[in-house]
Amino acid sequence: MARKFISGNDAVAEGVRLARPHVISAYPITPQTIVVERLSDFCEDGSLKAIYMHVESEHSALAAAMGVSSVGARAFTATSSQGLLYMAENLPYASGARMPIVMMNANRALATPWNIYGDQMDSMFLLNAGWIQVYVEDAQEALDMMIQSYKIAEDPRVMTPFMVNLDGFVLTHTYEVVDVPEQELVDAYLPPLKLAENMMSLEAPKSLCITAGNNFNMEFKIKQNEEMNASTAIIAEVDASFAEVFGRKYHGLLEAIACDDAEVILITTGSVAGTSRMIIEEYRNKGHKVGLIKLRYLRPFPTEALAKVLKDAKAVGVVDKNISFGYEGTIFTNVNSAILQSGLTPKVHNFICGLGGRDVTKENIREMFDALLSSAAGDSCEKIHYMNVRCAL
Amino acid sequence: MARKFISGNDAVAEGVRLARPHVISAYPITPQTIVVERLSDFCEDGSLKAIYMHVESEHSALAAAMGVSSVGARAFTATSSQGLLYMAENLPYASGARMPIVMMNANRALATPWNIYGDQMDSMFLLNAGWIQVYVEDAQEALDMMIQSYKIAEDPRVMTPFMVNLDGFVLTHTYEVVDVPEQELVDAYLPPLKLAENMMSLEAPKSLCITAGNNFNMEFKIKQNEEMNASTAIIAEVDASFAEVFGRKYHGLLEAIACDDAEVILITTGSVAGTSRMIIEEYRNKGHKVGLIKLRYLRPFPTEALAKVLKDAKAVGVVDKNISFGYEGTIFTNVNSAILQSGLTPKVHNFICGLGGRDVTKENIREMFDALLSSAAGDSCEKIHYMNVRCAL
Amino acid sequence: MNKPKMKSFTEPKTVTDYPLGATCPSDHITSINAGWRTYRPVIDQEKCVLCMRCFLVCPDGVIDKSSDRLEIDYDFCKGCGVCAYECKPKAIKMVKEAEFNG
Amino acid sequence: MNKPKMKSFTEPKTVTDYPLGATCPSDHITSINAGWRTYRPVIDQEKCVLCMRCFLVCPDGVIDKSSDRLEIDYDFCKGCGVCAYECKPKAIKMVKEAEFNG
Amino acid sequence: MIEVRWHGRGGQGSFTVARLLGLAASVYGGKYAQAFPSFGPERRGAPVLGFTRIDDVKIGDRSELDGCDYVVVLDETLWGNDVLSGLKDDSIVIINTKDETKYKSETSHCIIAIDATQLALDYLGIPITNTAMLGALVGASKIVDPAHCIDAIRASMAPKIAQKNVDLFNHVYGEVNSCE
Amino acid sequence: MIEVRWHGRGGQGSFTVARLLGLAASVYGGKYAQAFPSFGPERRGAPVLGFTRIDDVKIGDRSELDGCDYVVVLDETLWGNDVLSGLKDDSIVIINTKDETKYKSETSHCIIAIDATQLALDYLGIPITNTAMLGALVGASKIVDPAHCIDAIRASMAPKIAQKNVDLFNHVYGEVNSCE
Amino acid sequence: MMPKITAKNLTNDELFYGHKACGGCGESLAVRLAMKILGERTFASLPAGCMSAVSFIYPNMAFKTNAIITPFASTGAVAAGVAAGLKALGIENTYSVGFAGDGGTADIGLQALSGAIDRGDQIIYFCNDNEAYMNTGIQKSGLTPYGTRTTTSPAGENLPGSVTTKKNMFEIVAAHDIAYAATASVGYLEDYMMKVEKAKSVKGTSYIHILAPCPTGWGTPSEITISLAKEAVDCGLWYLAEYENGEFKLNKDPKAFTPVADYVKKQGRFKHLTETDIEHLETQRDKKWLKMRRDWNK
Amino acid sequence: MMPKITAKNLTNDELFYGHKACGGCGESLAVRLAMKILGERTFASLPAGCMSAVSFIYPNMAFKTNAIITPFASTGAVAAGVAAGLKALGIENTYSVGFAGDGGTADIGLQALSGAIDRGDQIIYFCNDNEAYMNTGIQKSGLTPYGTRTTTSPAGENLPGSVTTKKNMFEIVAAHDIAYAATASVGYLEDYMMKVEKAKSVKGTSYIHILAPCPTGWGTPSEITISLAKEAVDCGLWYLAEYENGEFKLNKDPKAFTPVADYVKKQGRFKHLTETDIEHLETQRDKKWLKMRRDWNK
Ligand SMILES: Cc1ncc(C[n+]2csc(CCOP(=O)(O)OP(=O)(O)O)c2C)c(N)n1
Ligand SMILES: Cc1ncc(C[n+]2csc(CCOP(=O)(O)OP(=O)(O)O)c2C)c(N)n1
Ligand code: SF4
Ligand code: SF4
Ligand code: SF4
Ligand code: SF4
Ligand code: SF4
Ligand code: SF4
Ligand SMILES: [Mg+2]
Ligand SMILES: [Mg+2]
Repeated sequence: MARKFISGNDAVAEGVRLARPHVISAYPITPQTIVVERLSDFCEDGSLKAIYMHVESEHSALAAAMGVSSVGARAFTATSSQGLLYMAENLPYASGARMPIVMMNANRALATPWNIYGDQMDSMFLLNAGWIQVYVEDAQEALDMMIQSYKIAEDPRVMTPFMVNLDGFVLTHTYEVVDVPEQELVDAYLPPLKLAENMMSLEAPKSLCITAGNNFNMEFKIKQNEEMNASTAIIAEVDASFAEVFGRKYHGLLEAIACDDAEVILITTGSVAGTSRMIIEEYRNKGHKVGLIKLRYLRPFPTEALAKVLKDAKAVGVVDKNISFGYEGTIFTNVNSAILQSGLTPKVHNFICGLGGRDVTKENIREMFDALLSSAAGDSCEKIHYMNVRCAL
Repeated sequence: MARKFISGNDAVAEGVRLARPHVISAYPITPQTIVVERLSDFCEDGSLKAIYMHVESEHSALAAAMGVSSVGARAFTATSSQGLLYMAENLPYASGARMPIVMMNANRALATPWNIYGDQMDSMFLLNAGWIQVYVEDAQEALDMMIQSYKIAEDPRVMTPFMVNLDGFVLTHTYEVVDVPEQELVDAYLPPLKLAENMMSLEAPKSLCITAGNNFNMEFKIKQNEEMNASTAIIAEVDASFAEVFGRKYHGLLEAIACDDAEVILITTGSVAGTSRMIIEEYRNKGHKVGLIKLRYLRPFPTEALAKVLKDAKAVGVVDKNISFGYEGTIFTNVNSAILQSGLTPKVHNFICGLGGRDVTKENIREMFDALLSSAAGDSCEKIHYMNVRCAL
Repeated sequence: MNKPKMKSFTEPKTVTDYPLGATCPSDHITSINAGWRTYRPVIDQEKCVLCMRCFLVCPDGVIDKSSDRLEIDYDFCKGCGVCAYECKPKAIKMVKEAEFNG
Repeated sequence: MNKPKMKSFTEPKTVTDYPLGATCPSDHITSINAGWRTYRPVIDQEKCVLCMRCFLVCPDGVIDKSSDRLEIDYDFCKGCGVCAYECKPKAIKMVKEAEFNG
Repeated sequence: MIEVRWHGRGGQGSFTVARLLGLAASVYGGKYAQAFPSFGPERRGAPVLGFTRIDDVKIGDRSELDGCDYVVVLDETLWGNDVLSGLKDDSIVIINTKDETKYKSETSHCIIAIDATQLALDYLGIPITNTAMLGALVGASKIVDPAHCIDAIRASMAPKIAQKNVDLFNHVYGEVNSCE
Repeated sequence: MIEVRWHGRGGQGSFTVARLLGLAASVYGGKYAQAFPSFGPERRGAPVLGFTRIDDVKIGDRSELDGCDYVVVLDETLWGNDVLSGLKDDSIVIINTKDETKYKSETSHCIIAIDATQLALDYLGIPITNTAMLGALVGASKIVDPAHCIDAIRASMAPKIAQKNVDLFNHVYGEVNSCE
Repeated sequence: MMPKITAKNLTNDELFYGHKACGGCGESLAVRLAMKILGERTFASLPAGCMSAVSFIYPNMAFKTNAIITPFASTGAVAAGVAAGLKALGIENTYSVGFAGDGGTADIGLQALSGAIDRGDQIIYFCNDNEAYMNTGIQKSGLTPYGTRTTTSPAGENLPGSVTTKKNMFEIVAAHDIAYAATASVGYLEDYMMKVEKAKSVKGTSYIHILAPCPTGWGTPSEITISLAKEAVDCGLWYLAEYENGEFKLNKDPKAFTPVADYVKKQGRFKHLTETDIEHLETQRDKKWLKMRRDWNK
Repeated sequence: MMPKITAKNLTNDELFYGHKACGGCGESLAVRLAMKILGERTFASLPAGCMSAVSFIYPNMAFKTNAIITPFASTGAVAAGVAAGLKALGIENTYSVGFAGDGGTADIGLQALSGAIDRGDQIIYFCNDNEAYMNTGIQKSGLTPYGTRTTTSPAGENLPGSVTTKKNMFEIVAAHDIAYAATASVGYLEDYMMKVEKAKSVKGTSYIHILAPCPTGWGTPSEITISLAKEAVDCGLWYLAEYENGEFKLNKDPKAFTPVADYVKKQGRFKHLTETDIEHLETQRDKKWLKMRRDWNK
């Protein structure tokens, strides 16, 4: 194991190198670029024996990865924002075909206005794509998830493409200490991809990405949904086996922090979870019964896990670095549905923040907890809070 | 006024002709094609004075429409399914720029598997795009909404692109009686587009689709969200003024049918609303307190209107012609969030049907009402029901 | 014979039994192109000089040359008439299908 | 002068006051490219033969030829040195910016 | 509500006639109607279906036909299970054939037979049988006024071709009997 | 937690040094660190910032610095409000200049001045001042062990260049005083 | 020299069988013959279009070899990915092949094709050119000739059908300095098969552009597909050529052309063309041949 | 003949001012001069890339005329839409112009450009070629020359930098039989300005491909931008040509080339090249010129 002081993007590249994909096809876009730059270095210096394809667009980046995956080779791609949307057509394409492609997405705002900084509008846009979506909190988790992601995606019970999301700049461009595991350990943990029913081979020629008319189509989709929902178990399983081998665990679908007796709970994803950890300590020290959820997976959505943690909360806040225009934050909508179905009736609040790279300050997190506490105490307050706005509405 | 026996696609084309766009840019895809075929006929025969651009892809179809709209001309495009996803990048682009483009989308399943029939996975994919989304029930509504859509989209308070969705085949290819209004009436109702602040002109040169860094970006997005939410009022206003001129009204954001004393309510969109109307009558005749909502707009989402109608319901069912893999039907998720925030606690059920063009039968609708009635009566039953599946799970 | 073996298709009994992904084995024809034809190509073996042009030009590949006389796979022949049109010695006749139905 | 008039920018007071769409008037420079330079181009008007090459080649267009001698808009000159490098009579010198700061 | 199913092959105009019937019933007959095709990835030559629904009130139903009152078969080679599926007891089958005996022996439903191909060749010079079969359906069922059918034909075709089709329609309409 | 802000221009290596400090503190010093840049659409020549955070425990905080303990200015032409913003009372400002008088007159904060450009020219032959400024920061603050800085420099550069930078670092480190 | 492939020595094995294309479909013949020459170790990538629509209808699969439908825009990229995947896995002696329509090549798939050529990916790309978007019902594509009536380029009082000319795909591909490119026609099948055979041993990307009449879209009787495709070449509206080692070559340079009018009048899509329109087509043809003869006959 | 535009008679008005490009940026000079010649009634469409990134930073807008940033892939389509909108509104005597980078033209924007040319849209399209994706930090594009070190085509023990050659964009565009196309260089500015002036009166689509050095990405001192761009032409690695009325023309046909080594050694991106690599570049160059001279000098 080597300790390195590297950025989130570097950590992704290190993780990918350890996972030994056969082909990398990607197109540059800020703030993802460093990942593919490092990977092209690794391909050049031979430390990664992979073919690097300089594709001419993101649509082709994922299309090429599909070609790679269709013959049973391991594929990696990475993108962000406009690039993710430019390849949008191919995401449900790959998931319907159940191709275990791994993609790193550097979360970034969507034009227009143009903006290269981090928010999560891009990946929230793709929630319906049939891809597993995980959001990581730091560079270490980013590296580790490159390994876990292939392990989960290629599990015969899952066979589903996997998107690993890093908050743009705040994670992708921040350097921190990362432990890089030994190649041998990873090799033992993540054996080469085994040829599956949905892959082409000379021995048993296959037709892929076929047509299923109105007579058969619905059953294909139901199967996909049922198996994706069932992947929650494999996600937990892999996180546990990973912990055994590498000594780090991430608590599967979500991590609950100080939630046991919490009266108010804040739900966060990605880097905001990190900042919130500090504040939760501060508030607990002051005697407030506050809890924090780090929601790691948005698909499959952890309905049950969430219900369990939230069951005694009086007020629940959801942090969204995105808006579904004409409604509310997307995570808020998703969480609310799970809450309603669980029969819980906490007060719910949506904290919209960090759009276009706007700083999410420690003070903002305090404001959120304060709002939740006063809501739990019975005060009525706004459902939707925009945080850190530079002027009045 | 002329009565015609035409298809939903024909009706769209007639409506577009009446709305007099300056430029049509579109790319063929089943089941949208007939719309653009008719429009190219109209451009040829001179009954529509518009430029028809044979673009080389959907991404360019919407990009060209953005160019058209950016100088203050009226733009129309149409697409479906793969085409809608291929232009995905440009949807938030146009909405961020607040361009009042109108698009017809023929709802169709997404590959893979390939399938040309109707479900709503395509437009549900784009809910976060910042476009107004309406779903119509029949050819007449399709025609009428082409006129209303420009009226709403171009309202200075709204200035937002508009997507009109028709269920593929079931609406696009079904012929029925449609009243085609007089051009003069439409001209009076829908005057030419007025140059707005976000359009280029020689008199006041503009820079469009600019960059707003982390210092200013968030405010742009909040403005967009607030004004999109506020467009609910204009939608209702336009529906009312339309009714005055043309004698037909659609009840704005949603239509509530027999909901006043309903104990169970089924929420539908598009063509399923039509079939359900028959069944609701049948069940009411049998004395069941059943109600029906035809949800017309998904963005802006009619949170308040919905809460008002649902307030006394004991069980609510949501019909989804889509799945967000790894979770549930997308409309279900959206409706549930609104219900939770309204403080209501009905039992909620999701009926997933019609995927890949699977028939939604009258019997299916009866099964839905039966499930809701038994749920309201206290029986526990599944949250998610797949309807009309040809084999066991 | 150049015709692939027909596969029997048993519909999956459960959703779980459906293929993984949008997949199907290749070389998997489960039903014939029944009744697409209005006319049926009939080879006059006497006239045929075995030039193999019809074999070459048939878009559906239904003319088999593995034996010493050509055979047409009528399960998949669409009756397009290309073979007859292209046969120089006019050894193929397009005959109204109905006459065979009777 | 070829330099556009600087616009004063008052930040919108409310979200509603923000532009409609991702829009801004063109010809809208609100702040100078302050302090990008390490070196400053200085024209020796004696040596200058008014060939206008520097005017032509300046990527930033900061050399103005509207009067009878060239003027450089130092608010936007980036000190790239292209003008000096391309001036045949060597009429432009690149002078360390610090010397002007003092 | 009256529901009609049309069986033909891609290229034979079976959906066009489904549409003509709906047009006749609605725009000219003052009723409500729906007409829609079946679609598949198969090409010209493959079997296709057309559907017409007619009712006195607006038709909200968007589901497929689950039964039908009339089945019209433009091409007798399509005879088989598909044609006979979903019939009610009193449904009527109208088929384009020279010889009805085979079909009568295979079903108990009322069969109306007409040699539409020959008549189409006589009247139009080409074997496009859809207006002939419309004549047979309307003659046997009286579900719409024949004058409205003629209006529909005239509105949908160039005048010269329309006239020939009207003549053909009239001929068949006059000749066909309703089910005994 | 110690927070350091670096001011420079695109191309001057101000983020590289932010990173070197983090590397020294963490991988070599056994503490935890974060280093991150500010980014903007402006190009080479435009002002940029770098940040370093150092702590004894894992740093979860992902928000921007809201105050900082040390400000290091690689290019004195950047002097101004941006440099002085967000300082605590006891924050220290380290600036690359020949002449500190101007700066001392404009702030009450402790100013450490060093002619890093001249020293860089002497040691490296080019005016890249970032390792010199690292030496100044560490010399004045002792926030990390200088040996760890040297390790970090050696790990990040080709040996020949590294040695020169180490010499430069050592020179400055030895010369700088802490704030009185 | 390669042994000539003829009807007689062509394998009897069919690798593309039972598809649901229209009777007399030119494209399906082009695919069928290519597959016979490429053989069982072929991996075929087909974008949306008639050929994929008629060949992968669950549970009926017409390809005997490995095959995949690609997104409409992605033939070049998926085929390149397949080639890269096979290479990385060490699976040798295979062909990664794309079969796209004219729309899927010259319009929405152009970029992915260009990218593959630029990278020199080891693929053989076929453009099956029936001069319109047929799968969606005969809309104008970038390869639809001037004067063609399609459903989006109607012919009427104001327009003569398509007003743009056919994109020069072959020249565009050649301008990439591709390893091998050729035009072909289902009217000249031995020439076509020779070109497919040639492509098999090319190092880098190959491109074969084959004119393949579509009875449905062209408004022609199904039996004349082959002879019409031959006539397209004989009347000079299409041409047989190759680009190899950086040089163009005309494979067939007719002394005299058969009349364009004869070719055109057989087809419903051109029925509306006037004498003047036809003369216009001839002028265009002559201009093109003048240049081809001057520049390509070295 | 058009009056020649020179430094002296060129307008003093600046329509592109205050942008945040690097000092000495070749692209920004190309845009600046084009705008001066095109004038105030220009509508500029710029995709993602350095030029848009540095010119539309709210609230600082560097264009004086109407201007719009387009999606990266959409320069051709947005500019065509602007042209169509203006035409439909009857707003005359305007220019709809696209300014895209090499990546935005030859890679992700190729298809939209091709579509516009195919339709004959009334736009002028500029490809500002700095031979890499600069805005994202110097990645290899389809127009990056052989042997270039970029962040995605590293030079090291196993690779000499980019292993593919520069896509022949000019020829690809010409193969579309575009109304007017030209190459240019910021090292030959009068030639460039003449070409821009020419494009103004073309009916249909024009394309101008200008080589524009990027000090940051090329690893060169900012002051040599112009002379380096001149040297690129003088050493024969770039060329000045036009395509008009269906014919190519070489505008400059040097008797002798200056040494490629001199050009290359000035640049950080080529620092690693060996003698053999440079010879390889020269061989490639000679092959290209042989063909250009043979085929274009009619
Ligand atoms: C992104 C996208 N846009 C549009 C379509 C619809 N579509 C499918 S096939 C097709 C036409 C294919 O035309 P061509 O490539 O010429 O092949 P052909 O059908 O003529 O063989 C179209 C427009 C699609 N599948 N995907
Ligand atoms: C769809 C999409 N993919 C990627 C990007 C990221 N991106 C923005 S500019 C750029 C590079 C531009 O390169 P080029 O076109 O050569 O212009 P230059 O910056 O060199 O002037 C890239 C990759 C984007 N904005 N959109
Ligand atoms: S083309 Fe005619 S002669 Fe030749 S093999 Fe076929 S049937 Fe025989
Ligand atoms: S009729 Fe057509 S399908 Fe049948 S054998 Fe002849 S060519 Fe083949
Ligand atoms: S280039 Fe030199 S001589 Fe010419 S105008 Fe400029 S300063 Fe004067
Ligand atoms: S130094 Fe550069 S920016 Fe300044 S005037 Fe000279 S050329 Fe223009
Ligand atoms: S429509 Fe044309 S291309 Fe498509 S299958 Fe039929 S004949 Fe072939
Ligand atoms: S990076 Fe290059 S192209 Fe971009 S602004 Fe700087 S010099 Fe110009
Ligand atoms: Mg085609
Ligand atoms: Mg570039």
